Amino acid sequence: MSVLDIARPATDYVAPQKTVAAAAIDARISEIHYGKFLAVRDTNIAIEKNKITGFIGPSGCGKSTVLRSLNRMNDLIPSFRLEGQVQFLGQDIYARNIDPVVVRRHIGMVFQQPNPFSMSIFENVAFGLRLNRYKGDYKQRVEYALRRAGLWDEVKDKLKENGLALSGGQQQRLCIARAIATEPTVLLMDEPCSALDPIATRIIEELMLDLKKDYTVAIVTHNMQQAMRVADTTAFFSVDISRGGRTGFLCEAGDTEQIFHDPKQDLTKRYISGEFS
Amino acid sequence: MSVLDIARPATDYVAPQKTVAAAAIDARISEIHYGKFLAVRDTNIAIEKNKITGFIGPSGCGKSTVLRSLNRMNDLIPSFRLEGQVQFLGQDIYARNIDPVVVRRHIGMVFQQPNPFSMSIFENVAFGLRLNRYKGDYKQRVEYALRRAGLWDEVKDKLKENGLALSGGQQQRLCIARAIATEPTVLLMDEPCSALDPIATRIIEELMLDLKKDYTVAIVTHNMQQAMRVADTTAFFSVDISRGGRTGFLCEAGDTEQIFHDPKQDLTKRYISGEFS
Amino acid sequence: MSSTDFKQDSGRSASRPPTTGDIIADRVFRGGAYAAGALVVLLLIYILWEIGFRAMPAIERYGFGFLTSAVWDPGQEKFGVLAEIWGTLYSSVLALVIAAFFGVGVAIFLTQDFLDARLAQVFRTVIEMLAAIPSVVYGLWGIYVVIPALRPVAGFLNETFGWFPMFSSSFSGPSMAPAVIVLAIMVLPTVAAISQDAFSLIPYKTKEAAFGMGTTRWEAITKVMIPTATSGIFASLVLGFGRALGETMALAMLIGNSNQISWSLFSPANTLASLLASQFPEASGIETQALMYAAIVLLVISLAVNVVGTLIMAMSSKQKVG
Amino acid sequence: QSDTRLTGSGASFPFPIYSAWFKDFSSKSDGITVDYQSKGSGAGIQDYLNKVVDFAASDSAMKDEDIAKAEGNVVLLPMTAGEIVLIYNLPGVTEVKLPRDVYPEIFLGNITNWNDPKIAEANPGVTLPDMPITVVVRSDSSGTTFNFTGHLSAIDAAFKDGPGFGNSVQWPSTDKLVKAPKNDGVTATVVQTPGAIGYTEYGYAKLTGTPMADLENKAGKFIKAGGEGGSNALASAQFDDQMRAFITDPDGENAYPIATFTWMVFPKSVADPVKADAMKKLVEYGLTDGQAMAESLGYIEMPEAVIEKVRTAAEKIGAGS
Amino acid sequence: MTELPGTPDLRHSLGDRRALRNTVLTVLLWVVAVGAAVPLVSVLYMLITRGGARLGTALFTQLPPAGLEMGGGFGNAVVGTLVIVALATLISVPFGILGGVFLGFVAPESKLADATRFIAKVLTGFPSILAGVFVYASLVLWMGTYSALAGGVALAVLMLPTIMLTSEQSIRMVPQRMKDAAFGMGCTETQAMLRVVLPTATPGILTGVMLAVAGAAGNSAPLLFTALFSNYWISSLGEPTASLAILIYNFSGMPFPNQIELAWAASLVLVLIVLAFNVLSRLISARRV
Ligand SMILES: Nc1ncnc2c1ncn2[C@@H]1O[C@H](COP(=O)(O)OP(=O)(O)OP(=O)(O)O)[C@@H](O)[C@H]1O
Ligand SMILES: Nc1ncnc2c1ncn2[C@@H]1O[C@H](COP(=O)(O)OP(=O)(O)OP(=O)(O)O)[C@@H](O)[C@H]1O
Ligand SMILES: [Mg+2]
Ligand SMILES: [Mg+2]
Ligand SMILES: O=P([O-])([O-])[O-]
Repeated sequence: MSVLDIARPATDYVAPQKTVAAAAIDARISEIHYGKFLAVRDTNIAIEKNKITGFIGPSGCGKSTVLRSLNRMNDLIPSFRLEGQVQFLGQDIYARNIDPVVVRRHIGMVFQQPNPFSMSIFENVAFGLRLNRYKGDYKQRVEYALRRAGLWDEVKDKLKENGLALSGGQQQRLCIARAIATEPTVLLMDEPCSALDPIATRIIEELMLDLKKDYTVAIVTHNMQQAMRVADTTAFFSVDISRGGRTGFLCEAGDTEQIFHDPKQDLTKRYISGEFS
Repeated sequence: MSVLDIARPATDYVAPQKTVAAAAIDARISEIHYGKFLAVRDTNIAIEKNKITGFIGPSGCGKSTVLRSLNRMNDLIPSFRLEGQVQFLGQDIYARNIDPVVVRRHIGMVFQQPNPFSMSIFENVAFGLRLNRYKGDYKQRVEYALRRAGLWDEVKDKLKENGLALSGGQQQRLCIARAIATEPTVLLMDEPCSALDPIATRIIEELMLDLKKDYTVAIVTHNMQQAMRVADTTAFFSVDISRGGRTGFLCEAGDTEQIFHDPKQDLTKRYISGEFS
Repeated sequence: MSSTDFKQDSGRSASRPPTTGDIIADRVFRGGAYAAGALVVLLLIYILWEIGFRAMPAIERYGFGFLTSAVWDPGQEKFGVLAEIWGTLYSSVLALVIAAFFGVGVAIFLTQDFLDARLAQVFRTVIEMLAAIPSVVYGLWGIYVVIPALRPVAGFLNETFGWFPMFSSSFSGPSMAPAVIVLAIMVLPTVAAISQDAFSLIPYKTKEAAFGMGTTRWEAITKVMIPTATSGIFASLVLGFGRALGETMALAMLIGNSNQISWSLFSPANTLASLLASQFPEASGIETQALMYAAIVLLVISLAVNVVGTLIMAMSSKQKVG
Repeated sequence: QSDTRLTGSGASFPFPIYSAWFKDFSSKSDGITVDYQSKGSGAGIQDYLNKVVDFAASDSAMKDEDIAKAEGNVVLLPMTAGEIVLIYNLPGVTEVKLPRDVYPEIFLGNITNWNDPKIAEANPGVTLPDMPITVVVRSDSSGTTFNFTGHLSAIDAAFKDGPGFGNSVQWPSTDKLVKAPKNDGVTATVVQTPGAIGYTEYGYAKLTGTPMADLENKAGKFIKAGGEGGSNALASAQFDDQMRAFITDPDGENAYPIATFTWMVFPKSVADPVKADAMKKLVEYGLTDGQAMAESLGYIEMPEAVIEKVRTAAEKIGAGS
Repeated sequence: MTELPGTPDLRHSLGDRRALRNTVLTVLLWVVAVGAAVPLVSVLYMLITRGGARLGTALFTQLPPAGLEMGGGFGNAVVGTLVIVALATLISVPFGILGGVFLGFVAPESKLADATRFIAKVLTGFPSILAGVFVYASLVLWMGTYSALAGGVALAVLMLPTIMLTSEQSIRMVPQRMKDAAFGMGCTETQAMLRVVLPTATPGILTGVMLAVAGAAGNSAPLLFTALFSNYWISSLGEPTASLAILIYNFSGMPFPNQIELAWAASLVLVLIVLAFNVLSRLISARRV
């Protein structure tokens, strides 16, 4: 009944490695540990440029863990340890001489819970610009980011109000505006709609489709419909318990169309059909 | 999609009033307010002696509110206001000269979360006896109550241990023992099993069937199977939003058999069939 | 209550109405609780009345001039507390500046992952212990440790930076500087504790947001954490200020008790609380009334600060931290 | 016999000798204990007027208006006497002479450095450091201050017109003036503060080994503290009907310039006769055994004539008003 | 840096202002934190070396020395401190807990509770010297003597708000379902409070009481005009009474080495007493469920 039993047979399966020319990020992760706990193994995945890559899979299979290791957000967790490589535009971001702070400036992130700063809407969006000591026209840049995030019309008259005073959906769009104000190359989104109502969710989905013209997007979602609606490529993660703990791994990745209508892996098929979750 | 839309047609329906000779409690509630919020309207219900009456209905329809107003537990909420009458053995417990404390001593209550006191098992059960300055043999009475609650064999060797050290299911049976030690007339139970696992639930259901020989029981449950298994009479509550807020009301009450197999009301039928919850 | 009895049912029932004793106990207990609640209100009113009543003649006689004159001369019955107000505010503000620097620093140190949890707990205990040292002990320590230690430093500062008003007089011993240092140490735990609360109230997701934007640890602290915790930090400062205003013994032992107004840290000064401590025992007649007036001044300043602090705390606990 | 406790408070000037007396007396007299708190003369008188003590001690005796406030219910008894000395803290310097025209100026804030020519002139052969003078005075209402400022006012017109005299006076406002409570506080502050000068009872200086300045008397002679100078100064004292006498600037070749009696204040009417009796015993002790201790503790033994007068006056204790 | 070229440079740049500032500020913070701990180390060092030097039984069995006597102790001040604090506790605890019951249980939402809570919070910052002034004016003058009792009342005024607020908090922290259970059994309000809520809240309340006691034990300003001091053992509550805090205040200003040593020793003892109550409060709160 639980996903654990189902996952067992796949223990030794490793998703085929596919090298993509247009990849913004090319991750070849062999293991991720939290302390002694092996959270993720054998996950090779490419995030293609100007596409949306969706991560799906049952709870606890390491989707967030993998996503966060793509911009070294997981460095905040002292027990985190990654074996493998994550290439971002040709550089391994886990190499010795890489400054994770710089990595994060190029690879933006939007989180599950909207998390605007307790400052004005304007300052929220301008935050990254100030951080980067941007010398140009702040107003213009902030307006542009808010427009791209589809929030401009709603907030243009109250830019000085606190960002926390907005509704949940607006807050999440504000976070997106904040993330894109500095024009990062890649945008990582970890279940950005799971705290929102259906209407706000739709707005953000449309926004993502618009954003992919200029950005590369990777999104974790629990909602398969959402993945089908927005993702170009879908990566399905699963979990196995053969090595003691519950270890997540990339089970199958490919065109969204293919994953949902012609999955190659049995596990994928069963997950898609709603057999477990 | 939501229960709100479904509930609307029933706005003016009032369940027929039925006077039951053998009723321990006969409630004729016309309105219950929390402050300005009308939580429950038009609920006439009789709790028959030595029977189990089940309250079912969607979330927020006022099941707990009605149950708690049967022994004036709701008096503890300052904003609570009831219009109507609740007859207990022929006396209106909401009459001026009635002391709610006395009412509660005759109408015991078991709650959703097991809530033993932080004292020994023995003292938990003896609590009501001491409260009532019982003069008889405490040991005998405590043992009897624990036996009735089916807990005696499990705790007879550790009566001095703290009640909180028991498992959830045992704690709930301890609470039942505590409630029946003073031999109240009626026992009100508000989702007594919802915090328990299926095995503990079954034990308590059997216990209820045993208890009804001597007591009158009213039980709120979310679990329709449970109502079918234990209730003699079932009261189905629903909710309507026509008056501004979400107001609960008694939609239909009758023999459990009849309610589940031949519901008179359309709403009941749709709820029973799982159309909303 | 009533003699309600539902006892026509089962003979086994042990249920019975509360005894008269229980009912009386209930009434007495509820009454007692209300009385105890009212007691605090009455206590404050009584304190205000008791002190205010005795201060009345001095208030009538000296009026506002009391606040603007710096003479305390029982012989000629001339009284004014300007110097003491100055000393109280100056010492408290300076102490607060130091305590804010160290206290907020400690709060950041303890909440922003500079230490592992166990060490942080040890360190937190150390800071809390500072609050457990009685005022007189700080006074004693001030006399025998702080003053001698300050002497060479103060001499140097006075000689080198004598043009700067704060160092403009030579150091002789009991004076503003040791008083401020000791006061700062006494206020530090309050500031540190409440600022720590303010920092730990910030949800983790805010920190994540900051790092996600590519901040270094310090950018996260200065650009996000501190601004978000501002109202809590501010409340800690206000409450710390309130504590500093009312502190008596350590100051009376260290400040030199001389009623003059000077910017210099090395000049002796006086505070309202130490004026009370040193003059009250021997005062008579109009001087007592003047001291009661001074007590009112202290009370008003300290109540005002504490009211503001309490209000800010109430507001900041409701604040949106994200 | 039931326990009788006499509670007193006041002058710190005689505290070293009083505490020795009271401890000795309490141990010798069965059932009587005397509990004395040194708070300063002003505070003692105030406690007495507020009726929160049984007796008080003051080295400014009691002003007429205070006697009036007590409705005349007072018996003032000089119990011992002492010199007020100027103690100082000058590293490396142990002998300083201060002329009559110099020390008032120091306390007026007009002379501010130890190497001031006026001080140097009086101290040939002494290397006075270039060090600012920190003046230490009393923060509380004090009989020592009363006598000291009385003396300064007597010898210096500017002082008289400025601070004047009293239990507490308006000292000049300068950065170099520190206030400390009681004789103890002044002594301790001077001891801890290089460059300081302060006034205190001789016993405090003697017991702590603090250097004292030789002061120039009316006759123009520098007198060391602690010798016969004190008794000489008090020899000419004339008591008024309340047994008060202050000598602000004694004549006499060898008189030490600043000396004073110090008083105890007892009530005339005492509710409890046992207490009245205890008070009389206490006075008698002070006049006999007590006087014998005076010199060794740094106080001046009172002349026999004064003792006799006090003994007579003590009869009024508890005799009603 | 914002207009990204094709391949951004992600490397650490040496001499980067940002990294440098990060390091400097981190070092500064360590300095601040260690600096904040220095006074405690210094105080404790002084207490142990100077106070510890005199430690011995004589301190607790003998009376304070007169002016120039050698030796002596402060047994009466230790006893006096404990008596005064005990009195303050006896006075403030019943009112404090009852007030906490009022705020947290009987009528938490009432207007009076709002006023009481607000004033109690404000009174936690009440200048302690004013408590002394107030009790002197209202009690000492009326009784005609300084006394342990007056000292106890003054400290009680300062302890009351703390005890009240911590009691309220611990009473509120008793889970609602416990209170429901009690009322469901037919408890009157008093019975629910005494039989169920208070026993559950006791550790929290005791923690608050201990903290208040610790604060009171070290408090000196209010005793100055209330308990005053005494050179003898306490024989009744209605007479001036010695306390460690006042002894330290008196002796610290004295020029005699013997008294100063005693002041240090008394400080050590006082700090130990205060810490003992603090530790007690921690132990109690650690045992809380
Ligand atoms: N900070 C952490 N420390 C230790 N273990 C962690 C940490 N974060 C996650 N894990 C563990 O790593 C595994 C993967 O977690 P992760 O959050 O990546 O899963 P997920 O697929 O995002 O799940 P969900 O859908 O619930 O968000 C889980 O077993 C989780 O318990
Ligand atoms: N103390 C209260 N104050 C104000 N409103 C309340 C209070 N308790 C319940 N309500 C409201 O009254 C309505 C009925 O609540 P009640 O708890 O009786 O529903 P219920 O049928 O028991 O629901 P559930 O199945 O979720 O337990 C709800 O809208 C609820 O929000
Ligand atoms: Mg996740
Ligand atoms: Mg319910
Ligand atoms: O003896 P005094 O303390 O009053 O100087």
